[in-house]
Amino acid sequence: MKPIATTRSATGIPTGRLAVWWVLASEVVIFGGLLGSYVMHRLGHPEWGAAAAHTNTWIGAFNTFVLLTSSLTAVLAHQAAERGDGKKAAKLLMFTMLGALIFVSVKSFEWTMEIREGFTITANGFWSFYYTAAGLHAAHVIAGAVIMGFIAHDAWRGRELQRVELIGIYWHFVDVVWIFLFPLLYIAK
Amino acid sequence: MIHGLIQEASSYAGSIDGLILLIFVLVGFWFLLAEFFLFGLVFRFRARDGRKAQYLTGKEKHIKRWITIPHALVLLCDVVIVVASIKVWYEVKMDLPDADYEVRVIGQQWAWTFQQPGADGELDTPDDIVTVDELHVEEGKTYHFKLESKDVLHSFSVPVFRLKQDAVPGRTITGWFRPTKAGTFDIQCAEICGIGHGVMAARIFVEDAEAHAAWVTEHTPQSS
Amino acid sequence: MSQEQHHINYVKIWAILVVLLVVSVVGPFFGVKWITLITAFGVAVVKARLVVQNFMHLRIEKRIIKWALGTTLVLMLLFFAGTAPDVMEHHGVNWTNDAALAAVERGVEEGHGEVADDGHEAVGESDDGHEAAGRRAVEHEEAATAGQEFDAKAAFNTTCSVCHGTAGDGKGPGAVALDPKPANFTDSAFWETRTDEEIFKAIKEGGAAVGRSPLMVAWGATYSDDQIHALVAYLKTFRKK
Amino acid sequence: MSQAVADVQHTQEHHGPQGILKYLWSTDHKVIAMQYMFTGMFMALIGGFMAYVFRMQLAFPGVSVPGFGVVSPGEYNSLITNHGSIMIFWVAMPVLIAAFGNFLIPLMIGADDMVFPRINRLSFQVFFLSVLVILTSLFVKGGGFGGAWTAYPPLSASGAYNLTKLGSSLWLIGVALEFVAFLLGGINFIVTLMNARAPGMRAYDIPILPWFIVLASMLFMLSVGPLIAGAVMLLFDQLLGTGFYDPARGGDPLLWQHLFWFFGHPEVYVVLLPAMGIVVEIITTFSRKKLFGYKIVLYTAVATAVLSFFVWAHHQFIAGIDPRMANIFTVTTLLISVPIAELCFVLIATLYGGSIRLTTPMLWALAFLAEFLIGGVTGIFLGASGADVFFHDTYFVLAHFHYTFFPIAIIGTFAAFTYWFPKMFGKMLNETLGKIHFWGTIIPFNFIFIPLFILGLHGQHRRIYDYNHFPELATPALQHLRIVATVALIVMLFFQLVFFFNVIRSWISGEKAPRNPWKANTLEWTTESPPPHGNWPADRMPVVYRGPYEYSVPGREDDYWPQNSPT
Repeated sequence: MKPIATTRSATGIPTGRLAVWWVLASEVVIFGGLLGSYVMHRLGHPEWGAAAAHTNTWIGAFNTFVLLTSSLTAVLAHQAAERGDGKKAAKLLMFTMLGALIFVSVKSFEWTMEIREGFTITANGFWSFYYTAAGLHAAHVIAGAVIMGFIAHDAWRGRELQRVELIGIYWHFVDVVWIFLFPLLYIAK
Repeated sequence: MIHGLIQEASSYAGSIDGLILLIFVLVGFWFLLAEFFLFGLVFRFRARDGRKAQYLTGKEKHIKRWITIPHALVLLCDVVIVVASIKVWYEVKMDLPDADYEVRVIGQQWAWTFQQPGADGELDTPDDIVTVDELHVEEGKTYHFKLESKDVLHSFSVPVFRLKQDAVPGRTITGWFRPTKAGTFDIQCAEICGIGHGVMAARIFVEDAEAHAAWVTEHTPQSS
Repeated sequence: MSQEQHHINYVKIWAILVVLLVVSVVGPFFGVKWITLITAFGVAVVKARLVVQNFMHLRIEKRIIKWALGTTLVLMLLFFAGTAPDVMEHHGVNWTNDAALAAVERGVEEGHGEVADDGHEAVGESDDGHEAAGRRAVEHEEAATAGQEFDAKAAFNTTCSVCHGTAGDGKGPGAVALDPKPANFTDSAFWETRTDEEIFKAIKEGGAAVGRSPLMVAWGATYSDDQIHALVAYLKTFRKK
Repeated sequence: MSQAVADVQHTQEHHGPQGILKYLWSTDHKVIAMQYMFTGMFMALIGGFMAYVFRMQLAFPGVSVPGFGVVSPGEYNSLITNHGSIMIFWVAMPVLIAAFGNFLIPLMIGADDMVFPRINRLSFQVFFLSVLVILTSLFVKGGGFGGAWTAYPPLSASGAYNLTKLGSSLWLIGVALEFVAFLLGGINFIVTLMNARAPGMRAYDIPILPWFIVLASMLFMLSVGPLIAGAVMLLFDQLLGTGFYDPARGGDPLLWQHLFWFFGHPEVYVVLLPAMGIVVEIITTFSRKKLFGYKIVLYTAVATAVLSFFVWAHHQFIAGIDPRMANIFTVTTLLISVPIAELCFVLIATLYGGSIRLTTPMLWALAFLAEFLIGGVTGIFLGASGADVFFHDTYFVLAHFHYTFFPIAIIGTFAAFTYWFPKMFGKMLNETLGKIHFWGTIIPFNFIFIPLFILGLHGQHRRIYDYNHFPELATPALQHLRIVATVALIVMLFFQLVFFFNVIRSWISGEKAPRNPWKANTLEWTTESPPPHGNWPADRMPVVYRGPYEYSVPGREDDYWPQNSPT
């Protein structure tokens, strides 16, 4: 049973959504600190460009496409949940999770190739930032997909439909982070 | 105020002490005033039978000015301190007067190495004098130091000079001092640098021209 | 809110995003720096804005959320502005970042591209880089050794004598506080219980690596193997028969 | 009445497990608050013991400290490092923010619980895990981390430098877990205050304390992010051998300092604001006065919070940053003295025209102001770059921040604890014992740290385990000052026994507390002492009609006017 407090909404924003926004605010500064540090180093070390040239733009672009598409299915799931169609929302969330699976699989393939070539996390500063930033992002993808599984399970049974929107907002944020990681790690060479 | 506790032995020690005195006077005034009001009001308005507290919202003009006027004055004091502080900062850390000598100071776990020119007066020549935990300098001469670290952060601190600068591995940080008083003083490491931080002590020997010249001659390595 | 959001055509937004993605991939092919910057980062900002406004529905969210998120971005700019003068720049008033300047100068040849079969080797190679960049910091030693033999005595006197004493008797000024006490190289009993390899390892990897006092720190980053061998040889000269 | 009891039983049936599990696995905000409180107090005892050990070593170098033994340099570094870390991350934050925040935010805004009770429980569990990790780190091979609470690399990044490879990684993981716990808790606080207020409670009807705790949570959340990223980088440096902070491999040790202090300075205000809020509540209650300028207090606190993001590099004036940046940070640092001074002035002005009762909580609150002023004004010396050249990393700095953190973490906590004890435990504390404890803490406190100011002015720098290696600092006169500080510390620790005796005695056999023993206005005093699960009967949740500080309103018989009283 939820406390009375949870059902109140003095701001007019539902409690869950308000909390998700604050989660995102705290995530922005985590990624902001990491990417800010990376950009500083990158601008100060033009020689890192040569290391960045070894990244595979096509794989990065494909993963961007996967995440953009999974964002579309997440927002369509939200739309379905708004209409009260839990089954459709759950199905669309499954598609989003599929996107996450493809993303992570492609990423592990990509990393395996790079590590084989000797570009390990200790190879130089660029690769350290590359693996740390992309790894932190991938951890968010995996965590989001797991939570999404529970929410899809509930949504299928028509329970807690408002949570479809919440995981969606989080998922779009993960997408936005990747939208910035893609040019930072893959395009700028 | 401080020179009673610790000697002033460099050209800019007086400026720093002057700044400290200025801040001491300004904040001391505000501190005493605030404590006076705090204790005064507690005593004056202690609970007594039959007297009810006043109802004041903080919007009454005649009361509010007791806050707004000090507020503006605090700001004014801040401006004075900022100006004085930046002036001293320029003197100590930003402007480098022309050097008479250069000395390289290298921190490592847990010792100071000093490299200074030998008889030829040039740094980085074979006759450089390298000393460990002992720095011999000449009174009244301007020294530039080039501060480096081999391993972790250290901080080159000579309290009597009011000199302190962290040594950062990978960086060379330049600073200056001009000793004004002969004697032997402490050099401390003022940034924790591991288990031996507490023993990372060195001494600085400020000598007059004659004694210093003798020391340089004696310690200049003979080139073979 | 639900009324308004139904006006958003999500598939159309997604199509725009995919087109923008293509633009950002194609951009670098022109080979013009400013075009790449615009297609990479300008497009990223546009894409992020599309996602945030339409998919996350921020444009119909309450104002306080926009303020909160805007604040986080401003704070990150602030952090960047306060930190970049030290980290991004490699020299400033009265300081230079020699290690970074050396890294830029070395370029990519040593910094990456070494084909390492396993991580261990990569670490080892990085350590060599460590030594290269540390070179400026130990310039005085370089000066002493420029074009000539490594002077083990000078190295001992600057590095080791703090604790082990210039006479090698383990009674340097730094020894006062240490427990266990630093090794006494004049003591023949010391030499009977140690092999050269053990001493070499202790200098290179620190005392803990050979099961001795951890207060003996590792010098592998400062001295090369040859130099350490020279140091071991010098230590033997202290031995009293 | 029977209806109310029935309601309480009714709500209890629906909530959580029974028996002992009720206290270990509860989602009730009051139980979680107590968990945080007692964990924090336990850690305070550990931190206090550490202070005792290293103060003994400083006063009597080389002596075998009773209860510990001879202190080696490595142990000394580990003790000071963990004393600092524990007192800030595991005492000040859990007690001031988590314990009082959890207990008071729902009660003061008229809610039955936090909006996410299970996330609240998770927050404590993560925090408890962090406690276990940090305590474990003290006993692993090589000893606890000894690179100071600031953990500057390269010292903290490499086992070859700090000689505590395992200890430093565990320390870092412990701190990171603590951050996660407070992010979870902070989101809960913020959303609860924003959304779950009682009907009728507008933004300016919220008491100052919940405002300040939430402001502190926001400050924490927005400042800690870069450091979390930085901690991951440092952990990779330690465990994987990356070179984020290694200058030889393209990294930069100064980056960590910026990441750390970008968090570290706002962190000061993270703990200051709750303590200030506590003082506001107590001073208004016991001087029977309306707060002098509610909006001024709120806005100056917001101004302080915003400004606190602009000042971080004053910790790094001589750390190798570009000297030009020091000029900018001097200006911003001194500017922050304006809102803080304003807050102090307003609190002092609130006393004017009051009817002041010097109860134990009021004594603590007034002592907070008196002592915090010393901490505040000495900060000006350190914020002025020119003077900081001399003061940086001396005992002057140490005494300065103890004059801020001690009032915040210890005085503020005792003020709050004695004030809300009747509400928390349903018993009244003994006033005489409370006052003995008060004077027995405050007087020795000054005798600890004023000598340390003087030592700092002599140029004595920090984190040295034995000053005999420095001839200028090894004089008998300075050694006497060190002994005075140590003896005062032992006296102060001894007087804490009075506190524990008082608490246990009152808890067992104290006088039963009425609902509103202090005749205060805020909502927590309108329910029973201690409040039942759900705080108020579900059908009689409070409704708010006015602001929290309507004391001594002209024309009313009573000199207080509860927020939920319709007339």
